[in-house]
Amino acid sequence: MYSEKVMDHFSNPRNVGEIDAPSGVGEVGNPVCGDIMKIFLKIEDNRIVDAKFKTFGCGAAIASSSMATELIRGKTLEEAWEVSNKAVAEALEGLPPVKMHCSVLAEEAIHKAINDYRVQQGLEPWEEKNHHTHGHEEESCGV
Amino acid sequence: MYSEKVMDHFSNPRNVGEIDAPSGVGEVGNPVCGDIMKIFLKIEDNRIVDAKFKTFGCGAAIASSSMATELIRGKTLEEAWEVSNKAVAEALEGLPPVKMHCSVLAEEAIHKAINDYRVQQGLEPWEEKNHHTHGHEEESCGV
Amino acid sequence: MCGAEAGMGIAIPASGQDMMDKPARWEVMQEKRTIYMDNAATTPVHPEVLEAMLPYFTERYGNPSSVYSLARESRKAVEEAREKVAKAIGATPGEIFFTSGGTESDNWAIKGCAWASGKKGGHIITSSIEHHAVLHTCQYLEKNGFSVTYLPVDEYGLVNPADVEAAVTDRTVLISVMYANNEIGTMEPVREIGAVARDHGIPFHTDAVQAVGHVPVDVNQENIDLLSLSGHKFNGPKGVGALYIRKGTRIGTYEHGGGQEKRRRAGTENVPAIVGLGKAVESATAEIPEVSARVSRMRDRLIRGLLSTIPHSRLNGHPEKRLPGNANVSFEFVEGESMLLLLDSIGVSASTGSACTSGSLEPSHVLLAIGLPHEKAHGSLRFTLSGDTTGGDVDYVLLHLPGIVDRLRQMSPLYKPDEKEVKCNVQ
Amino acid sequence: MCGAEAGMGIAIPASGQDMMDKPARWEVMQEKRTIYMDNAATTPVHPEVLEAMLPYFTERYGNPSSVYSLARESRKAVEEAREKVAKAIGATPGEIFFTSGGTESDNWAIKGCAWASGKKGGHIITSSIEHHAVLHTCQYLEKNGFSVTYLPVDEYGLVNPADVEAAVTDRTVLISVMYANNEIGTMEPVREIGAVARDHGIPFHTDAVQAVGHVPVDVNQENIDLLSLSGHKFNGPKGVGALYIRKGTRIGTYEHGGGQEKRRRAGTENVPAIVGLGKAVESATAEIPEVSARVSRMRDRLIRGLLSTIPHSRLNGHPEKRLPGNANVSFEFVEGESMLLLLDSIGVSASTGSACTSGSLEPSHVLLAIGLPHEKAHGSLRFTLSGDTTGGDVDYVLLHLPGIVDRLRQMSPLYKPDEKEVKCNVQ
Ligand SMILES: Cc1ncc(COP(=O)(O)O)c(C=O)c1O
Ligand SMILES: Cc1ncc(COP(=O)(O)O)c(C=O)c1O
Repeated sequence: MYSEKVMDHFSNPRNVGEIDAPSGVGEVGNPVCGDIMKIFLKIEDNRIVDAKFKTFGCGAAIASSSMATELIRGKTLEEAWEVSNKAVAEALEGLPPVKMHCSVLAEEAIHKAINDYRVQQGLEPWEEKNHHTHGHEEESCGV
Repeated sequence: MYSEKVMDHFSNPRNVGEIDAPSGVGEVGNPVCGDIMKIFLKIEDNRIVDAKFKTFGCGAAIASSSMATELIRGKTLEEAWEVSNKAVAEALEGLPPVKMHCSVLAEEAIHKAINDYRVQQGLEPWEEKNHHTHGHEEESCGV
Repeated sequence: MCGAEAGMGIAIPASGQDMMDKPARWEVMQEKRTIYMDNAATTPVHPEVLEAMLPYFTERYGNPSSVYSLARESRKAVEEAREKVAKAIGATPGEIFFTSGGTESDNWAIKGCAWASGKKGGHIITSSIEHHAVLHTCQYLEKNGFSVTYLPVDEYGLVNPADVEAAVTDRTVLISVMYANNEIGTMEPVREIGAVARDHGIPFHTDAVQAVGHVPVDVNQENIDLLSLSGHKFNGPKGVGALYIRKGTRIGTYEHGGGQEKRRRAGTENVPAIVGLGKAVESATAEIPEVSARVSRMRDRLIRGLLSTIPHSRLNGHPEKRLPGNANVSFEFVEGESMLLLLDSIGVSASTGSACTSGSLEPSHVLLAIGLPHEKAHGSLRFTLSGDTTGGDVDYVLLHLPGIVDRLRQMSPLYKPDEKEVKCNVQ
Repeated sequence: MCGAEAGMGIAIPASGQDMMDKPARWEVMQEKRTIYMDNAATTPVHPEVLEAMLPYFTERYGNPSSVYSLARESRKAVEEAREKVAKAIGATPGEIFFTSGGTESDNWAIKGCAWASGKKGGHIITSSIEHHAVLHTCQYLEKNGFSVTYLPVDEYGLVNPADVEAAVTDRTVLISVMYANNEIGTMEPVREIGAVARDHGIPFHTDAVQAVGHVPVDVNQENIDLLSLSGHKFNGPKGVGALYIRKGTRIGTYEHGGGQEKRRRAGTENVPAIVGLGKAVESATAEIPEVSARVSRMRDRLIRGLLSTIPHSRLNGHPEKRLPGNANVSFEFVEGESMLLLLDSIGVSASTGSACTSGSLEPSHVLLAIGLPHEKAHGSLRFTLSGDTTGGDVDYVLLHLPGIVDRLRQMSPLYKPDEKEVKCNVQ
């Protein structure tokens, strides 16, 4: 069901944990739906110098969190903002259709964390683009 | 599906053929239904001294004809009249339920042949008892 | 060939009259062989098919719906089989849904389309020679507010596509005509019927249970929207089949429950059987060119031999548009079951009408539909050959059947030995 | 036992925190074993069952509906299997009808009774924890003019017979309550529910797919009119099951076609599978006394061990009225699939919820029905043991699961390591 890459990032997740005094935090998901993703960022000079996560969820959710934090580490905020759910899924060599929403969660968590930082800095939060895959997630967990 | 006795009487039917100048003949059944049975009797001193048959039909029909002619040979007409379809079926060590009508045909053919003789002799034909299994036959071939 | 030639060429055993005078056990009268000529009823599972299935009973028994490795092996095996089935009929894997056999596929296709149509009082067009899995399903729907047209067939069992066209109404929700008939082997003009259906935007289902694995089938070239197939008709296992559903076809769920088969057919997947179905359909399809030519030749020799040596016999079904393995012949004045039993006693398995109707006393609806009178319908035999049939098997039947028919005719009150055959039954 | 005892008795591997700092392939951290604890999803075919089946694939392949010897062998085998199934549940052979599995049996029982009732707007009573084969069938009937009462269950998953009684109306055409639940293992008061049904002259169906072959079942003593069973749940083959129909019960045909199964269930009989079903049900039933006692002991040790070593855990289902093999435990703050994957990586096959719902994101309807909040329902595991399970298998799970749960909790934003367990989950 899962690609080897997913299994690798699930079995040996990178960047698990919290960051003390993070620059920004983004939490998305809902325990009722079976997944919560929390991403912690440490930002210096508009660049993500550290990213960590804590996730409650399925294998794909954990792997997506791991991959997403890997992808954004070292990136500028503008670059990190552009890391899409598709990019996460592709870096994982694909996700099963019913699990695509996990990559969406990862993208959303990054955005939330970045905006958390921006708001703390007194900046305007950036605006979310609309995900066409987003509807899917809501369909899947209609609780 | 068939007992060994049925298979024996089907594979090696007794009394196949016709009787020249028979004392009585009984033909029952309908080619449309897939079976016709014709029984020929030679009667001397109120006793069946020879019985033969010709049958178009399934294995059970042929076996029933064979057994029926065996059962009535040597019997008085009164005794032969009492040979019921059940007696034929039992002598064959049973017939499958859907084939019980074959033994009914045999009983009817005997009765018809006996009455054919009686009428030729200027006697009243004997009256048929009602068969409870008879309805079944009509159900099976409702053409 | 004419009945006048009866008795020529092939030796016929001693006449029935003789036998009747000195009864002898028929069985011991000849060296007994085992000849299976009822491949339309079912076929043995071929050894390589069974071999492919075996691991899935004992070692790879995982439920494909689960997430662990054992289960993923099963899932993979199921999906590989799906690809093989798809390839065999020119479909895509996503259009193949596994079922418990031809009967379920037919039930699902017909009820599923009828119910999904949403039209109250919907209309279905089918033929009068369908398998009972189609006919009885249609009759059931008739009792539930649908109307059904049962198209007639010609003397060869062919449905006329123009009749299909003429039967279409604005309430028609499904056209279902079989690919090839299981009793008389006639192959229907499926492509033309499919074209009519397409013209009217009506889904077209074909029961191809007797065709798949025996003749080339292509759902796209032949305008087929739904197709039923069954594993045990081409040396695969019993109890497994598939329904092809063209993408976009509206059809309701028939078996409700778990989310298997993309939520369209519930029930734990029968993994070993599905693997066997895949393997069998792959082998059978690959062998069609060679096997169908060889089997057709044997079939033709059997038909010609029987018609030429047995008077008062006729071929049922179309002389050319017929399944490679099917020979269906009627013998007047005798009844089918008694021929079957005598054939069985010399080791030959065949059938009269179809396996499903034998045991009942009604003559085959197919033989009646092609115009056979009841009494002739009762006296018909179906021999269905396969790639495992040998020329020697055909010889054996040709050697012995004339004697069997004669023996029974001698017992038959309908048969007058001197009767001349009036009609000439040429193949 | 209380969470306070956590960590006592059994060694727990190094804490998750440690692992996160130096990632290492979990798989290579221990000697890998293969432990199958998902017997409620499916079971391997036992060798003696497969052996009984084998001849019917290749040598004895005859279609039981035919008349020749080969076919009669198949007929005999099918009827012998029918006797074995009948004997296993205290029925007579004439009341056993073979199907393609539990799902079809459930569909047939429910749709067949609903349609045969002849009552427009008929009413069905069932429970809210039935298998989807029952629930989705009922939902389908609701869309087709029937009304359905889904009875609630208590915290252990028990249906109250008084609730059944209260739900009966003069339009009730069927009561269907499962014998034992597939997820939480709770055994329902079938006899009492059957008595209510009988009092009102309503047919009573029970889905005994998880019960037959595991606990003694008797259709007469337990007032059952219709019963579903499935071969692959007791070491028989997949794709075969049976529906018991008490003589005199009004039920319509579900699968239309040939005259098989006394004209009540069409389709060429799946002879090898039916033979396997017969053999498997005979063996499993004979072994119930010994196996159920042994398996129950292992189950109890597993449950006690997990609850005592893993804080924030609770048993789902009834502590005593449960299937011998079923252990269903929820672990707070973690999600089921990730536990399954880690278990799989050390060779343990288990399930979360049921095999049918895994892969979907909805938490199990059964766990919700017993009052579990969604987040706890997501964190539940089902281990289903069998006679093939060993004490060593249980030890292995007890040794490794605490570490797995801990590892995932360390990753979970919901888990606060210092959190004290407030509720005491005693078994
Ligand atoms: C044309 C046709 N359709 C349907 C079926 C039913 O298939 P199954 O017996 O696999 O259910 C058969 C064979 O029995 C058949 O010949
Ligand atoms: C309680 C219950 N009912 C019905 C079924 C369906 O049985 P099958 O998968 O054989 O169709 C299952 C198992 O999947 C089950 O556990």
